[in-house]
Amino acid sequence: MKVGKPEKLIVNGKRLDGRAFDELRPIKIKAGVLKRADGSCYLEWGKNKIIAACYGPREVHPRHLARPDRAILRCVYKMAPFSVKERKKPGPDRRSVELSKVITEALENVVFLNLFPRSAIDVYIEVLQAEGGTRCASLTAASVALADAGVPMKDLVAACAAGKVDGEIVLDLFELEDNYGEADLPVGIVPRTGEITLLQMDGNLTREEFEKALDLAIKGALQVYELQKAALKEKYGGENGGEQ
Amino acid sequence: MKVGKPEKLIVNGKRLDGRAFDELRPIKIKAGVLKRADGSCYLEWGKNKIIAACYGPREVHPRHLARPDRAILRCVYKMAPFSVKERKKPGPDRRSVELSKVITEALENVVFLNLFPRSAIDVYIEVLQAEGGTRCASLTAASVALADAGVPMKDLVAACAAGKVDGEIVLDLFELEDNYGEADLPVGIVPRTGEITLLQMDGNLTREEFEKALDLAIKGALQVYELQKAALKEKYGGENGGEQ
Amino acid sequence: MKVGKPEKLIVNGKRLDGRAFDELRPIKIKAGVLKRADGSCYLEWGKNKIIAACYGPREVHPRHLARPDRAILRCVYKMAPFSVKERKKPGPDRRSVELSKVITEALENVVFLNLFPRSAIDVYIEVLQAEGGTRCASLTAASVALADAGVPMKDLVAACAAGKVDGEIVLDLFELEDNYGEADLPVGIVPRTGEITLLQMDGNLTREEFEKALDLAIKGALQVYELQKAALKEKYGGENGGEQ
Amino acid sequence: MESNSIVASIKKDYILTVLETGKRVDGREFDEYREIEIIRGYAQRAEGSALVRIGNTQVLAGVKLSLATPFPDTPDEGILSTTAELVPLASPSFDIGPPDERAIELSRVVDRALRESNALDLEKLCIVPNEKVWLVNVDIYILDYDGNLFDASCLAAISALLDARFPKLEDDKIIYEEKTNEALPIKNKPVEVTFAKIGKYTVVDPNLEEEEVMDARITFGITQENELCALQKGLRGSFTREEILDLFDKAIEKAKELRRYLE
Amino acid sequence: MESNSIVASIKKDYILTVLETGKRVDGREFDEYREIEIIRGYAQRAEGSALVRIGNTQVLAGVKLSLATPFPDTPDEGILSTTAELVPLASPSFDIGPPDERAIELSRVVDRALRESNALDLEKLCIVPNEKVWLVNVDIYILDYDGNLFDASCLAAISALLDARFPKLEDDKIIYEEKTNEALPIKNKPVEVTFAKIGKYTVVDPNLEEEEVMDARITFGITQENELCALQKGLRGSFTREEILDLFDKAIEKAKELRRYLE
Amino acid sequence: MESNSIVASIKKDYILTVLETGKRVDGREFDEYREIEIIRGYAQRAEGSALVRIGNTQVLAGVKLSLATPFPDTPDEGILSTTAELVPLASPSFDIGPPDERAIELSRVVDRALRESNALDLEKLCIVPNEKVWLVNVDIYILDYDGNLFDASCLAAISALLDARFPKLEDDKIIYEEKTNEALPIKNKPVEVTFAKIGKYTVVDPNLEEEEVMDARITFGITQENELCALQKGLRGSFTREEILDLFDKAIEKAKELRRYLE
Repeated sequence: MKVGKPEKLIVNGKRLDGRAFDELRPIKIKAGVLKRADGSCYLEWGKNKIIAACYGPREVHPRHLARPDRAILRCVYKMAPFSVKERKKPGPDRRSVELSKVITEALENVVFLNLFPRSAIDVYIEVLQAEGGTRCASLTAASVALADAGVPMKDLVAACAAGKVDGEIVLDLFELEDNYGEADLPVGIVPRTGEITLLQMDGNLTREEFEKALDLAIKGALQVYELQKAALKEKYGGENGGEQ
Repeated sequence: MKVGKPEKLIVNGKRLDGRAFDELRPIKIKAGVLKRADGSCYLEWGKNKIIAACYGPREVHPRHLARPDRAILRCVYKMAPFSVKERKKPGPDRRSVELSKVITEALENVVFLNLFPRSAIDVYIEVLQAEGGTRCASLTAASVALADAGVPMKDLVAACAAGKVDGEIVLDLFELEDNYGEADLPVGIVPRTGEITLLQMDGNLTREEFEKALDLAIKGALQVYELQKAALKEKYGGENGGEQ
Repeated sequence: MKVGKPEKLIVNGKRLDGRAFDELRPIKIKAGVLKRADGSCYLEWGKNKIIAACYGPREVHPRHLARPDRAILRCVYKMAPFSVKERKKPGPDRRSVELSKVITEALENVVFLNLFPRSAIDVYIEVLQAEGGTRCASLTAASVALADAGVPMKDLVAACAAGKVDGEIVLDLFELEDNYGEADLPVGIVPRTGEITLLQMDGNLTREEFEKALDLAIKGALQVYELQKAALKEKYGGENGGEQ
Repeated sequence: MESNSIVASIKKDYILTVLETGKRVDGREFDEYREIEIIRGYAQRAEGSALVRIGNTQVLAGVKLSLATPFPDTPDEGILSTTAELVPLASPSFDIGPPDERAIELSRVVDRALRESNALDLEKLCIVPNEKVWLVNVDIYILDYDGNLFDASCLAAISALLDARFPKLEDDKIIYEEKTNEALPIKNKPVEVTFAKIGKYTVVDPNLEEEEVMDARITFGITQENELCALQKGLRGSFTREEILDLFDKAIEKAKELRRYLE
Repeated sequence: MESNSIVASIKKDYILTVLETGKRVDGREFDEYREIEIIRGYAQRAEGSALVRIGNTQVLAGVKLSLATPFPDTPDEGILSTTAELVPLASPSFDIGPPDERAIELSRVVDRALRESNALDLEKLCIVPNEKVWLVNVDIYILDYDGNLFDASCLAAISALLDARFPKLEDDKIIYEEKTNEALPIKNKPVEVTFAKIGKYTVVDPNLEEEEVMDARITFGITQENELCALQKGLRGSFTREEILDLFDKAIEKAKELRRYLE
Repeated sequence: MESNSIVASIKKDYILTVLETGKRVDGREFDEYREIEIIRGYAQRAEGSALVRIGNTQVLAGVKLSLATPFPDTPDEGILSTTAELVPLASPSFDIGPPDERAIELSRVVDRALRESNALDLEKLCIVPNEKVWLVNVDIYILDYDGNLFDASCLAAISALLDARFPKLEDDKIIYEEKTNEALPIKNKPVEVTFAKIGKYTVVDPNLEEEEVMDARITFGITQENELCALQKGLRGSFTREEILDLFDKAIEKAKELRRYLE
């Protein structure tokens, strides 16, 4: 058994942080928090603290990566050395490389890349404080940073995970549940179309559990979507136009 | 307390290597010691042994570093694995990177870079034997190598450190004083103009001590300057022209 | 003394794997075993298992390596992590770099590189199972892969080692003999011309022993040459043409 | 892995035209794997190995055992480590150098299936708690790339683990030359099933031509109890909720087929 | 950090024209810092942290503690290690990859101020001489680059050290989840004061526009006793002896201002 | 190391024209070395060192000693490690960065001669079997490259080893400041002799001009008993069996000359 595993993750029908099964952690999103970046987003999701910044469309370096018919999108997910319990050595690890890849692919779906041939759109995501679920939080923040930079998109991507903990399907796992639970299913969606552009799972789920978790994650992502839009409205004003 | 620290660094008004407070270590400079390099300099400074070589102006690799309006100057400071007490692993360490940067910046001041657009001037400095004060010795040698290569310069840069040892302000710290003294203040000057182009300090100095040390270092650098000129004269002849 | 060294490497005039002094291990060569590569070769040599693949002539990356008057040939020798007793960490080690270099040089001799200016011909060699003598086996396999790719060559290069074991000059050392024997002399030849294009030695040989070993290795390589040709004939048919 | 614009778009049109007829460019059904062959014990200096062929795709996995200190948070468990190398021998699109993001994703998705299905009983790989455990390295070596590396790599990894035998252990030293008869403690045999989405069509086990034009990819890791143990969606395209659930059902069926090759 | 030729030279001319009137492009006096804000405890998984804003420049420093073996020549002292990352989020001129010479210089100059002022009492970080000491990692993370990273980073580093609390130590293992109330043994609070020389003018706390055209830079590390503990001149330009002595006096005054933010 | 096409071919023609007259471009005989000078003790922070000049080629080797754990398969032997750096100071064709294939080949061929001739009695470098042995690092530093690095480097390496003295060992710690009078246990003094083949001519000790046009290179490592301890053929060209045997004989003669510089 793993050292540090709590005896139970669900006590009296509540999760260890007091949430109900289908309850999100508190989320706070703010667009436009950095001066230098073309677009940016600060996001708190439970105890996660994340900043995302977007640069571009801009010239591609190194040049041979440029594509004649479209922009390239590059998202880089990184954790600060002090964002986790034991100091993370600087430099990319294998997990960060994979996360960068799936986040990039999830966003490629919504950005109109063909409008900017031979260009690069770069999104840098820095996890300053991590508490489980940084993948969905990062994708959510990256979407807002892209929008804040004025990059044309068909929609935002909103993300949320569901999972299985002590036999129950629950929404939005925090760190203890992530480490010691039975499954984690992060989902990224394009709310307007219902398309799923990020989907991973590790753990163990039956067919039925999977369906239940998937639906719960989608429901969570739709809540996150509202917060994303609110953050953009707060910056750009939205009473008389925009999303509403 | 540090292991290996001598009880005293100054005994009966003399330093451990027998020098007076304002006395330089013996310095020997020879220009033009390598066949392949465009210019070179061998320098002994106390027990330091250093070779500097200059290549250029020449093509820039990688090309994207080239500047349309001037040459780039790149100095690389390196220590041989056997130049210090415990073998130094090959490859740049953080200290070498910093030293390379400040030496480059100190020399950029005197080289007429705008004469050679899109070119590179490279100076490689190899410390073969180190005994404290390699930064000033390297800058001094690099200057001579540049001059030996015929690179147009407004003047040489001459360098020397002063510092504080057992409470006294002394000139040109050797290794024990550097390791166990209270402060080290390396200074690089352009003798003809009095400009200071290299200046760093670590340790602890009051305002008064600093002024005294700065003046002592400048005085030392002026002595070094005479040796630099003498070395160039020895190679190129200088009785009837040149510096005099 | 080395741990693991057998008391004797030759017992009753036979080697530990039962071979006579001038006897090759069993060798099996098959051309054209990979779909994607332009040419390929699978080779078993004793317990060695090696695959070589040839790509090219093709564009050169990075471009600055291209030569205006000829193709560049690049052979890369690599060992799978599980090809040896103790897992080999992925990534090139110094031995692989040297082997890649000497194999490349041995093959440059026979490939008509000047037919393909500004191109690259790449040969990748993967050792899947190693039992001593992978250098000669790799060169042998690489030759066949080049031929299978239709790269114009003046001849194949055939290779075989001889060496000294318990005082005897023997052909084609296997791992124990390689590790604990007195000398290993790998030789690569161009059979039609008798040219030697790969030649290395480590160990200790007198002038006489060297001559004997060299001749034995050449004899071995000529046997290997027959097997190379047979493999190519088996693929391309050769009854009514080709080599015969 | 995208081909360049015009050629790619012509290729894609052609492939779609064929898919519209209900067939694939190589004549297969949408839900049909290419021919599969598994050769265990291929690399004999490994403690276990397997060469897997799915059509022209060839993947070799080797298992090496060694001794290690356990991780502090799992002091009584052995260690499983999975890597994948896209060796340049296998494709003109693979480069020399450290693993790129494709290789890292591949190894991590295979690792996930092995780990989350508890394929290896890690507690049985403990020798002395806190001090010494078996380290099991699964190295996946792509030899010929003609599509669908995930499924081939997972098959190769689990087959190599099944093939592996402990070497002799003597005074804390491994005698690699002497394999024992003892197999590794295998608890589950997960397989991965990958689908490619091309336009509105979804096919299992994409070959290289299909991968070059696919919009999205999805890989299901399925345990022998038909549960999901890993899931990975890839590329720019998307799936709907319904598509995913439907493909999960298909994956369970296909997994049964694949698992037959593990017996 | 130099802009390209023509644009840069026009920019410089403009900035110089303003400086001639005795003001700076953002309206400040020559010896005036931008607005400063320090938020301690910003990153709560660190043992200590601080976000520093100087104008639009934002720097976050985090302190992590762990156990280590002391260096052989200081067997009874803990270890202080300072790094800086110019994360690409903060500026289009920062790249992905290992620290470049700018990041290395920055971290070394901050480290120098901390070390030479004895900001941390390293002897009090010894647990068992020769065997076990506290390792204090100060990681400086540049979040938004609008000039004067040295001063902001030094403020962030010392603030994070002041903010830090030891985690619980139990049987030689750190329980990171439980912070004690014990602060680190801080002996000094050094600050750094940076001046930019543009033409013949010298201004404190350069913003990005000023940095882009400055000829030289000089940074003074000042202890709470108003002594010099670090000094770093940068770039191609030069200073005279008199300028340096004059700036040292100004730096002492400015350091007093900055130190107020550390209370 | 090849020069570019047309210039190289003109150069080669010229060099061949001279060779046809039985002389070399610098006036030497085919079997004549350039002037050789060896200065031992050049780098005094090394335990041993030697600067070797062959004509304008300058190579400095330094020997550093330290303590290490022996390799498991040679528990009672010290460790010899040889590296070579082609520092960019020495030639416009040498780059900054990790050793390239030329540097690796060079160091390995010198290492081979030292190792296979048993130049160092490794068993005498054992302090406590299985636990502690001397590690001997031979670092070869190319300072000026005017051809024939192999022979110069091998001379420098063995000279530095001959020059080396053990430092004082006190309570398992090395006192580098105090060298003893004890020399390293040298059992053999191998030298390397290199020939360049240009067209049909073969010359010893090629200078840079010759190396730039040579077709092939061959290096013989020769022990003091005139046996072969290392052999390395390089470049695209080839040698016949007879040429090799003939060059071996010449190498033995030349080795005697070189060995005189080791006394």
